[in-house]
Amino acid sequence: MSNKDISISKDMFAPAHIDPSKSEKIAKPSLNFWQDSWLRVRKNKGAVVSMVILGILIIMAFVGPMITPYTYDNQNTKHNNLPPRIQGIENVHWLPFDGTLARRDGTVYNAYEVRKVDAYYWFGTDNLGRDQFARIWKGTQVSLFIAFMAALVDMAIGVAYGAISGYLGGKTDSIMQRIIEVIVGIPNLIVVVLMILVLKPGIIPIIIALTITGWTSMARVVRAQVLKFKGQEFVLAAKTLGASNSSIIFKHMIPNMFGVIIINTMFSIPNAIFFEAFLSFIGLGLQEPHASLGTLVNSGFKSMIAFPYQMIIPSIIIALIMVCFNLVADGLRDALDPKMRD
Amino acid sequence: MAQKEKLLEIKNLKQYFNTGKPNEVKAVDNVSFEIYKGEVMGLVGESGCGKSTTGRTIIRLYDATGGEVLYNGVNVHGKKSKKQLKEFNRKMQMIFQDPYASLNPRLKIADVIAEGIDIHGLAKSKEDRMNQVYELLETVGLNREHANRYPHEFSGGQRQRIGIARALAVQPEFIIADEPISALDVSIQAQVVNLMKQLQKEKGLTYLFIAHDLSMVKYISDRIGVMYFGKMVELAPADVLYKNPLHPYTQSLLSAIPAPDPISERTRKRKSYDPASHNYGDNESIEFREVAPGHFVLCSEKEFKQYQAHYKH
Amino acid sequence: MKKSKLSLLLVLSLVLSMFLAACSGGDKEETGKNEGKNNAGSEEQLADKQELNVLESAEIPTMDSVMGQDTLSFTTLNAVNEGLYRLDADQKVIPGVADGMPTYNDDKSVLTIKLKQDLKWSNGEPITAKDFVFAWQRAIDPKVAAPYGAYFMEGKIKNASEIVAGTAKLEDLGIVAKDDYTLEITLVRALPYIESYLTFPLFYPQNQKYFEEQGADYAKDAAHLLYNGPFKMTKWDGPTGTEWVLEKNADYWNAKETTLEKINFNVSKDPQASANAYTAGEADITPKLAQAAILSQFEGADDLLRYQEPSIWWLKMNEKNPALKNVNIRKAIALSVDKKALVDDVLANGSIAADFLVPKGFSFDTNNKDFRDTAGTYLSTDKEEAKKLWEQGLKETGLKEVSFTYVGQDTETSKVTDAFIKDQLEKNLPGLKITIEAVPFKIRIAREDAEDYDLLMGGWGPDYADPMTYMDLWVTGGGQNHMSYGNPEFDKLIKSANEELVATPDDRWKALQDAEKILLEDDAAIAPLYQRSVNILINPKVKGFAHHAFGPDYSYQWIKITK
Amino acid sequence: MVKYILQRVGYMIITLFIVTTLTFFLMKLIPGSPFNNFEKLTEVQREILLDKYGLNEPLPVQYYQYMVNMVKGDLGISFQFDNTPVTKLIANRIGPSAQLGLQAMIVGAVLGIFLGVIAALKQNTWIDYGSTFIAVVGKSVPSFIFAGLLQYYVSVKLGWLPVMLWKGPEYTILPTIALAMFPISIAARFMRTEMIEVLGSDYITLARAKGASRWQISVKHALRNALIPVVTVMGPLAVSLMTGSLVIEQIFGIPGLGEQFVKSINMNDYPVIMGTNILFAVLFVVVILIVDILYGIIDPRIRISGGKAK
Amino acid sequence: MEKILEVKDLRISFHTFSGEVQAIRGVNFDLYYGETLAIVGESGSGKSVTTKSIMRLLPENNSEIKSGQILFDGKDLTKLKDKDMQKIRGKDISMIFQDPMTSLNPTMKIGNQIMEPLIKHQNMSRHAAKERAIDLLKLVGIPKPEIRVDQYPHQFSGGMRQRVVIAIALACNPKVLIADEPTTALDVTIQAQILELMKDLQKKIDTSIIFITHDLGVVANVADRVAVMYGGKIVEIGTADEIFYNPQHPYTWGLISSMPDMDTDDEELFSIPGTPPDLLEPPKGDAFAPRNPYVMKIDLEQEPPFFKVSDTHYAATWLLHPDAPKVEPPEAVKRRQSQYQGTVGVGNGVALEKDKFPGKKEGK
Repeated sequence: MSNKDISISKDMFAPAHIDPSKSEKIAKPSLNFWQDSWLRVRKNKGAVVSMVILGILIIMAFVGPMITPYTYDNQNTKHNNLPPRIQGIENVHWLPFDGTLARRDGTVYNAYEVRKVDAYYWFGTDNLGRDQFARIWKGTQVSLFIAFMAALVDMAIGVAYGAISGYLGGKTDSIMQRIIEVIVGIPNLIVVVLMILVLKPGIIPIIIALTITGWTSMARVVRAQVLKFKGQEFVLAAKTLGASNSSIIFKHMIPNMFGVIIINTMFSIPNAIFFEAFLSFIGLGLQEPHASLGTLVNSGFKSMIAFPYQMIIPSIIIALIMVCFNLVADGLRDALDPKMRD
Repeated sequence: MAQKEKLLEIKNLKQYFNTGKPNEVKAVDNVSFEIYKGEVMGLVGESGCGKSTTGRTIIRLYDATGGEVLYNGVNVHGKKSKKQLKEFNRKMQMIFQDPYASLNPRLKIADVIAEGIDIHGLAKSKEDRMNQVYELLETVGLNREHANRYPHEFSGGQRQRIGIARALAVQPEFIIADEPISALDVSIQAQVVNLMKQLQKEKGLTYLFIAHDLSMVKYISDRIGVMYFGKMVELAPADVLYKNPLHPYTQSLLSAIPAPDPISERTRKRKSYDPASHNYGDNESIEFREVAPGHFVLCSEKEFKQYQAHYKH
Repeated sequence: MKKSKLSLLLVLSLVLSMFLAACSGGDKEETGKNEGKNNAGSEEQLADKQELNVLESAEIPTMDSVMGQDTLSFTTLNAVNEGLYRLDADQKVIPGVADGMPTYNDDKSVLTIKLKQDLKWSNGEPITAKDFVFAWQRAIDPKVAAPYGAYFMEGKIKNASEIVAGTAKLEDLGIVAKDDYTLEITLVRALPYIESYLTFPLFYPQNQKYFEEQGADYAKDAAHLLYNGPFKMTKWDGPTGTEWVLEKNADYWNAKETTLEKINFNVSKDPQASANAYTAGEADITPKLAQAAILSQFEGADDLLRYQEPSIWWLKMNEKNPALKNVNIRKAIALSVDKKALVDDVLANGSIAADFLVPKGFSFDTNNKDFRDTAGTYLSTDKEEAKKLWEQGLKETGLKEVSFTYVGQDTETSKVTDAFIKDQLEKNLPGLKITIEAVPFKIRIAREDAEDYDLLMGGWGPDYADPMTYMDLWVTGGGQNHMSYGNPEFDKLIKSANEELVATPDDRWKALQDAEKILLEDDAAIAPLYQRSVNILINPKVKGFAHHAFGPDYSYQWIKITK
Repeated sequence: MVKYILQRVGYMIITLFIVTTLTFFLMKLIPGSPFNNFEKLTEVQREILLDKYGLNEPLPVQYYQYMVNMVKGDLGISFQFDNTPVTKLIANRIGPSAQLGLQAMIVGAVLGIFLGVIAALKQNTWIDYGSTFIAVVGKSVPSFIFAGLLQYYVSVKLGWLPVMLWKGPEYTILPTIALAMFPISIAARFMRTEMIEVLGSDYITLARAKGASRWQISVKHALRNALIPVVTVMGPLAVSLMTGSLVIEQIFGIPGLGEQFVKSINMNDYPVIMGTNILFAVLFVVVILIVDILYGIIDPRIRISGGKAK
Repeated sequence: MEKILEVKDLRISFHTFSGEVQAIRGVNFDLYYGETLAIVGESGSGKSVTTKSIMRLLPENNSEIKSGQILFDGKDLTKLKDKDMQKIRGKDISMIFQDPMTSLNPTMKIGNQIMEPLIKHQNMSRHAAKERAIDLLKLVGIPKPEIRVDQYPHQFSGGMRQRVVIAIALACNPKVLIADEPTTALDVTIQAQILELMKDLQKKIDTSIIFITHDLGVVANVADRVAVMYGGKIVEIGTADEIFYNPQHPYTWGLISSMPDMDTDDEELFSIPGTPPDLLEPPKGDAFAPRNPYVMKIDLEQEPPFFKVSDTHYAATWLLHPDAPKVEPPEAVKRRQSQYQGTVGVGNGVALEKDKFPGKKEGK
């Protein structure tokens, strides 16, 4: 029943010396918030892979247009509407890079041979004979720029607005919230369309149009967070120490909101890309010869049946960006969410 | 009780929330008491009775709806310049309930502790600042290695000690401890209470100790006030309150505490409190009256006489 | 975590599935379409069901013939109503309500037209000369503000300008009902193209009594209209209706020649969707399709009906811009665009390069020879020359680098064309920088009106069958000039063609051809780009489909559906 | 509750007022004339036309007139469609849009909630991944691509359904699916998150402790509680479907509002833009209000206390 | 006395971001008919995990029963299928949770929540179940049960909600009731009411209770027997009197003496230094060793087995080994021990309890 191990020597019962401070020792290596978060994100393979893919896409957005011999706006109408063909794998027919197209009656032909073109367009060419590879990466660059800018502006306005509204509270808060309600009440499609018409299409107007209603969700989230933190004891503690309002907001509140702010931004980036694609569809996208993923998908859509690659490749890039941002955002949410901690 | 120097005088303090709205809450309703220099004043009551609100109003986390708080004879709630406010913030500090919520998770411990030092410019140099931090850490039983770590790496008891260090950083005279141990495990509670007691002795601090755990309050406090629905119903020296509770609510509260003693528990009789049992008439004035020296009870004139008559000395 | 690995896999499979979808793109298409050519032999057997399904790309804005201003309204009006004359499948003017061709006075400024008797409106009322007088007076009445009223009548029909200016009364308009079946039309001066002019729906009759009975409801839907054409409209909800139905009008005077019983119209704004609906057999005729990508699928098929329409697209050059004031710069721009590549590779829809202003196959001289056959070609692409002229022009203006704002439209075709032109100009003319602004049609017009552009992509379709419809646009201060162009010599030629030369058609013809030469070769005022082709998909079983150069697009009344 | 609704209606009116004012003045900034072939009119005719539509008045007067008429329920007359009242235009077009939006919403909500629930119940199984996949695809691929692919493969290639037009129930299937992809993905994502959260709550543990089966737990206990936050997203989504269906309307040749709206913008048809805009705004605020009320019905805490719903 | 539940060598781990947390590291105890067994320990000691595992309510995705048995009615609960487990939950074994504010479904009427197990396990009609629900509400002391039965949880105060939870737990007269810190979230006065109610009800329906708490006062009030948990193990188990008046484990000593005594004035409280062990990497030897002022070398090497103190009283500390040096327990404990000697001498409660629980404790 009791002693399973009889052969215990007596000297084992001598008092042991234990350093009293040892019990206070923390064995784990010291990690700050970001290191800790990174460790958590790293466990989420989907998020990590998404980050890698996003990283590649971003690098390609800048490098891509440079690694092909063609520029995104150089036209060669003799070479227009050529399907993708890549050196080396052009003979692998199950891959869509063999330079073939299908006619309406289903016969497959090699467009390069038929048209006697001796060139390789990795992603094919568009109706003006511009290299789709260069255009797609250039478009990715533009789309990401629009999305990041829109997200940043949303973030700046939203955080400032939400923080002020929540922190001041009372009448100010209630007026500021009413304003948000009004803005949210305006269907954003209408605002965007009108703004673009008034401002003329272009990158900056698109960003303005996207942000004009886009910041409200961030403002709401931040306000909710500020309201939450306002009653939190560490904020009260700072107050009792005599900390100023700005120091409370910037030192104590906003750093603690990084998680939600980042997540919200992560979700708003794909939304911006999506919306830009939609604007292109209704004819309010970028001006030629500039390209965004939206305009590419849209013009590809117009020749969907004859030249499917013109739609499919940019669609895949859009889908990849959206999926990756979503997965990264999900991963970050899991990693940064205080609920998941401890 | 010997005549002591009054450090803090709370006069008719009122704190209402949602004033004018149907859901008005009188969190603190006309509460008056004094705190003497060097003593520990305990404040007990059920959750929602207004004890924490009282503490927070005293330290100006809320602007009082009415009444005044005199600190060394100066009204804390009067309009003041930034400088005066800062001065006041240095003298009065607070320790919070939740060791997990009371430390900013994004700041290193050194920065948490040094925040007061920075705000009040108490350090001559960076080195001085760090030295002060180290000293404070050692004061609360931690060591200097902890300065570079983040709050989430610490256990509840350790965090609570960091909270104490933060309060001590500005060398306050008066500390409001708002349920500092109720979120801690039993074995840790004693650590924190012992530390607080020891600090009080060493630094001559005055405490307002807010808690719902009556046994711990009794252990640490010199005098104890009992609050019920925003009102102070009884205030007496700790021993007196336990031995001779007068207000029926205090009696009910004391009778409800289970003791770690099976034998006495078998025989303990719980008293319940029904506010209607007072049967106050319409024109009776319910006031805080001194039944015996230093022993105040919220009662009517009639009850006052009864209490006095039956007072066990 | 496992979950994430899988979602990645899913992403990959999404990618893969899209590729697969792409590869299986062109499945086998059903064959066995009728081999016959459109409009060919009529020997074939008629199908039992003479019903046609047509897709249109827009709603009908109005069915009030006086208020009409777009080809769809005109086409529909042409099917359900009839004016004095109409165009046949060969663009010849044939009598409608008129009983034979008009008789003229000596200077050809007064026409007398006899009407067919016993013709009836669909409510049984007889059609009389008064119906014409009423409609014409409405058309010029400033209060009605008919979009084409003043435009068509001013300077042509007597007193029209005066009525617009308020100095004459409506009754003074040069149209008089001599009796119920005789009309006398007085022109300001002889118009060589007056007969085809009168086929325009603006000149259709309207029954005053019915019009006044209906009040504000007139022409609001199919039930508030009178018909006198080959078809009656049996379903139309008004301007918002996306579906309308025409049925054979048994009371039409020439009903025996109408085989078709019913035409169902539906609106489809998406070209690919229209082609899809055609492929699936849900439609017999699609709207005009311009997208090369869609057309390439039907290249060489019997289904594809392609013909040049007399509409010309050009680059306007605003001479307010000092650089464009220089003729060499203008010429350089006009010469530097590879028009052949534009029509063959970019548009790839059968459009032809335009080295001219007056389109091919549109206007004919007294010997029935095409205007183009006797006139020259101008401003043919010549990149070398363009470069030379460009440098010369820059020298003359003292400019080194020039940047132009290029206003284009936001349609798909326009966008592609604009991008191509920008590329051509910038490539061939060193130091030139083009900024494209693609705007909606209305805004393009507004900017054109305000001369708020340097280069502008525009086009013109004819309003009547005479070169003048293209030529008088460019007179100094003309209503459509909008580019600060002016050449007194050109103005003089136009004026004489409009006035003293009317009596001598051959001289007039020569004057117009000279004017075109001045405009293009000497001044390079505009840079003509291409003459547009129409491409529609039409079921090979549909025979007798007729299209027109101006006014209505099509006539449906001669259509027969074969087995 | 009544007081709360009245207060909301008050805000709604203010919102509408601001929306109207904003669009009114924004529109006036758009260059170009509102009339077809305006350039072909004579000066006199132009003046008459402008007078007829009150466009010669100073802006504030026009604005005042518009607001007065709007309150009376008169939204003016379309410029592009000769003499047609805007109210009639909208009335003619709202049917298909509403039907399509509603169908897509119902399909989206039902399927999305279903997917979200099973994903949450079968967390980290292939069912979960499958539904996540649908959700992600629905969110990542623009709806016009779905529409185009569906039209080509299902109708043209397989011939199962009509390619386009709006003539009967079978015509609504493809557009509904294409439009529902987005709400499906949103609903599925939200539902999954909320379900997982609810399933981890104490009362679910208590329900399990009572011996309730998985089915009872998910249907009786979890679903309703998880639905509460989902309802709030679905409301605005419903409106965006009604307004955002213009792409689908165009591809499938559906005579809806969205398609007309874009055309009006291109034609500078101010009254139609204004009218449609006001309609959308009204729809939006009404839907939000309905969502709030619905919220109260699902959540007894709000119903009884009649308190705030945020 | 008969055992109703036996827990044998239970080991449970959680798989977390940081690694495997060995929450339960070999727990053994029995529960007898009609008794109240209190499990005491600080947070993280594994007391909640133990009881949740009896109900099989641990999250399936990250918890794992490494070994051990939970025998109830002759069945090993750890091996039961979920379907069979459902038949036991709420009927034979039911549970009360810590936080009454979150343990009721906010969108379901109180009545329906009480009726659920009745309909499920006793095949009652809805009508009969509602009648029974009203009776139950009356039983747990809720006024106007006829009205309250149709209300929603948010219309109840915390104490009232906990009564409802108790009503749900008792609906089917369970053989075992597990109460997981049922009064921790409540105020003392409410706590006292709930404790009284529970004791009352236990007498009425004759159920065995496992009562989890960290509050020794509550333990003293309710428990017949007490198990003290530390670091995922039971370190001492015995009757209430034995644990309170004759504790043997230094951790129990620490617990008892770190509570201020209301009747005496100690200058300083006894406090256990340091912090509880991290169960990610449980220490070798005795988990309590780093905080044990009486630590011996063997504590750092080997886990102590259970040493029998009396038939009902066992403690897992090397101090009970015959070779161990005699140590003086803290002042407060000594005071209690002397009190205990006196009590036993008088021969009231404690002696009776000894009869009630014959010494058949299993150590290891």
